[in-house]
Amino acid sequence: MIWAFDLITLIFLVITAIISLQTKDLLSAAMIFGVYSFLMCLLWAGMAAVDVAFTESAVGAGVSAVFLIATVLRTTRRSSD
Amino acid sequence: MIDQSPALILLAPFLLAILLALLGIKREWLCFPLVIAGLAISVAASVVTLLRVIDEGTIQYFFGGWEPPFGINLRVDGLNALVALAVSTVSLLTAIYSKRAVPAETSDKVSQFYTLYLLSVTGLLGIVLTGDAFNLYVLIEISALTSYALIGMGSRRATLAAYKYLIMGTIGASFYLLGVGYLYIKTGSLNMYDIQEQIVANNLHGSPSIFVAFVVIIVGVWIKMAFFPLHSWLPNSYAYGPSTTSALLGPLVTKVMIYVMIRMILTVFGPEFAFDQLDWSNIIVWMSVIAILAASISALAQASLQKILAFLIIAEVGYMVGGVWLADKMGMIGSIYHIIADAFMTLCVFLFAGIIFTKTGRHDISAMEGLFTKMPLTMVGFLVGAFSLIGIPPTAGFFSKWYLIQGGISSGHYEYVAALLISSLINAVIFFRIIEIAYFGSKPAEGHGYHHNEEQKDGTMEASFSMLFPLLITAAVLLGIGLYNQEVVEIITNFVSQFNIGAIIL
Amino acid sequence: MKSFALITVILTGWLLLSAVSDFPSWGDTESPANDYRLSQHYITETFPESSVPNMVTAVLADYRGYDTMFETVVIFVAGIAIMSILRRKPLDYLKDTGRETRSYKKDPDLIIDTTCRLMIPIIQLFALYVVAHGHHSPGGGFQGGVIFGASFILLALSRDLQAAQRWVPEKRVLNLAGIGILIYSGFGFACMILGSNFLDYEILHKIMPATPVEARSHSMLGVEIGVAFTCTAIMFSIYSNLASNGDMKETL
Amino acid sequence: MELLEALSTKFNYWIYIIIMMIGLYAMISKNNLVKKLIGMSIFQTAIILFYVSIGVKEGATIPILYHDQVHPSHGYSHHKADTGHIEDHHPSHEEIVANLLIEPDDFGNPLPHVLMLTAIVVGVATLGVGLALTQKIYRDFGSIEESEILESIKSAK
Repeated sequence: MIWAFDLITLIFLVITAIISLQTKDLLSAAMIFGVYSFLMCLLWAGMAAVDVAFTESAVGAGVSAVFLIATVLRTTRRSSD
Repeated sequence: MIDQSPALILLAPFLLAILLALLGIKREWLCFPLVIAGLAISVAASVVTLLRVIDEGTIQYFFGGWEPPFGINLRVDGLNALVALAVSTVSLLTAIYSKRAVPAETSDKVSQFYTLYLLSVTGLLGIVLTGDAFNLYVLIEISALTSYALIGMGSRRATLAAYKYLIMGTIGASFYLLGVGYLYIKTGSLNMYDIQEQIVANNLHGSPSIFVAFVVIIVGVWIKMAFFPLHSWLPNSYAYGPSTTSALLGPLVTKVMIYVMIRMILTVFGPEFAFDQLDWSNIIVWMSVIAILAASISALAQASLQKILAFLIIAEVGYMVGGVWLADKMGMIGSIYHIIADAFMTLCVFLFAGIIFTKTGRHDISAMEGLFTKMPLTMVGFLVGAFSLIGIPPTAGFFSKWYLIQGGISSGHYEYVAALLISSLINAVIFFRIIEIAYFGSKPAEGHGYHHNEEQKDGTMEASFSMLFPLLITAAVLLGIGLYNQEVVEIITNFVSQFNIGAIIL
Repeated sequence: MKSFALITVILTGWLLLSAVSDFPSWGDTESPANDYRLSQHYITETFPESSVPNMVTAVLADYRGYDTMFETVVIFVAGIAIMSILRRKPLDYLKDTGRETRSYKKDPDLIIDTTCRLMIPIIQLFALYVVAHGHHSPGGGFQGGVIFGASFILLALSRDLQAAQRWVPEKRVLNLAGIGILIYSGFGFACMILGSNFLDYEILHKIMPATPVEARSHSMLGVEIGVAFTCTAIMFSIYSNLASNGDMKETL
Repeated sequence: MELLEALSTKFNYWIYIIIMMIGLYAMISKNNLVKKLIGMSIFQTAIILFYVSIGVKEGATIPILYHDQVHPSHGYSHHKADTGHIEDHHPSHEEIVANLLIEPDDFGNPLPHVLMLTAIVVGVATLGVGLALTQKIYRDFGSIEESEILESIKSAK
């Protein structure tokens, strides 16, 4: 694995994690969480863990994000923090 | 078939849970017999396994025929076998109690409730029996997920309590997972015994990774067992959930987690590392002293019976954590004996609380006015449980406290002994207050009205047989393991004497 | 609360970081985890012992098959838990056999509808491929099941919940999930009945037209199919409960 | 450059732990119930990342055997075809195994991958149950802010 690629992905991971937790709009938080999962999946694919990356792309970036969005639309988009 | 007994302990409730999920939705009458059948097979298999362990020593069972560390194994020794028997018996008794309570409290979801119930028991039994550190995590999560749902099926407040439990429980389980990761990165193994061998063989006791793994695992398990400063999820979860849920989870979850702590200390890290090298006994015994006193005093301040019992559980957790960290053979024996005794005493009082709730629809202590005349048999069962929690001979609670106090004295931790005695005194105050209300409280006036459909001709309103039977059996078990404490302690002593506990102090 | 959380997090982080210097360097082939006989055995002996080239599938379904069975149970538990927490109407729909007469259909958008019509069969075909080809390429029952479930979620998103429920009616979901686990544990119990340990697939060569090694490989495929059943059913069930807030009427 | 190389062997672990702590902080301190669950997922995926990186080997490939290793028959049949014999020889499992040469350092460690597949499943299951509880709380209390819910409980008393 190329360390520069690794480092850039990791920095993006930290950024997306913080944005997804800091944004006040829960729908965008859920979307950015999907981005976070997808970056995670890229990182794992780079680490030769293809099965894990495959699962994460189906579960984390796909189904989890859909569940989150479903809940946000069924409750409220507003968040105080 | 005898060879398969350790696996059957947890596979029987597992298979019947799945069958129940498939068959039980349309045929509600089938749920209860299936639950009883699954748990009865489990109890029988635990008895057979315990007898085999006494006979042959440690039993191993290899799933998939792969020997550890390649596959996952069940490894049953004296400690496992006893705790597994206690867990399966308690869940069977609670299941009998639930016959009337579940349809009343979760009317339209009976089959789901029982499926989750059986899977929860499967998870707890799996935790107790497994010999693989990662498998333990998966089973912790099964028992936790089922608990969240079982609690969340209760009232409005229960949902919030279940959410809080979910957050705390996930932190605890994740810490455990992280700890296993730290162990794996240094040893390359996941089997508990193999990890221990690797730690010793590579002389890793001084390694910071192993130290961090130990701290993280112990803190994670403390969160799951509601050790005092980390207990905030427990009282509301057990107080607002359905009564069958509290009668199942209250006695079992915290005890099984204490089992995990003992297993981690003795088997994975070794007592030499946990007690001698780290030498934290003083701090943790003091923490448990604070836990015992704080929880007992909080229990004194509560008005609702369920909440009193929830805080008593937290105090009992303090007993056992303290007893383990006394770093003394007697303390360890007392803690293990207390796991079993406490499972039954907590079950006894929770069953009582459930009966009172179904009969009167109220949780507060004043609901118990005049119960001695109305429900004499129920009160007999309750008295045994209460005496055991206070520690009056010949109930099991007396002997477990006896061993714990002996351990406290021989290791010189007098503050722990004092805390035990004060807590017993507080328990006595709490229970004699209840007994006083139940015995001397004003006769139920005609105008109360909440029970008159229940009242029978002779003025008693005894609980139905399916509720009374498990309560009385539990009371009998409490007296039984109290009277035959020598035999139980012998099994525990055989187990504990493999380990080198308290060698430095002597 | 915030300062308390900050202190906890800093303490925990400091504790966890304090051991990093002790770790073997990143990607080290000689590290204990990579060099220990456990990992070596999985790499070199998997194919001789089970004739499956994908080591992850072999370890997942065979060596640690007991774990995977409970992984499937976790999914199942989540499905039942969510149903029991959220489902509002008493489950009487299981008793009446009459067809659903209510209609909450929204007007289908032409572009979305056509695209999904084209995509969904392909997604499902791919899901089946992932399940069946898990021995030789990345994938397996869990991934395939999630993708298959996602195809129904896509249907429910593009049309409405009723359209998807025509394919996966709610009463069939629980049965499908239970049957999935029953298939998995069925392999285990079959081994037990034939006189071996739970999930010891090798003994199944007595009732399969296969050598012991092939019996392992075939049983793994069967087990993966069970996992796929459960995942498909539960993923869709979780979605339909969460998206309709438990009343199964309206979708998002 | 060598300094960077040395740093690059450990910096990953630092960032994993930072991500973990971001998630843990959100779980403890956030007021919004959905935010707590997002924090929980971040915490869990960071742990999974930590595990997966344990199994990384420099210069190793994915833990699936090469096609040529398990299907050596293709090589054979070409040879036979040249000499005119059309023979459909599929070597048995034992023959393949006898000729199989696997260098452990060529393949990534499969064990952490297996464990983390399970952990991902557990993560999504927990997230689902948490979201269901959140919806039920919203139905009962009309809010998903913890402080507002606690206030409404207090005022109900």
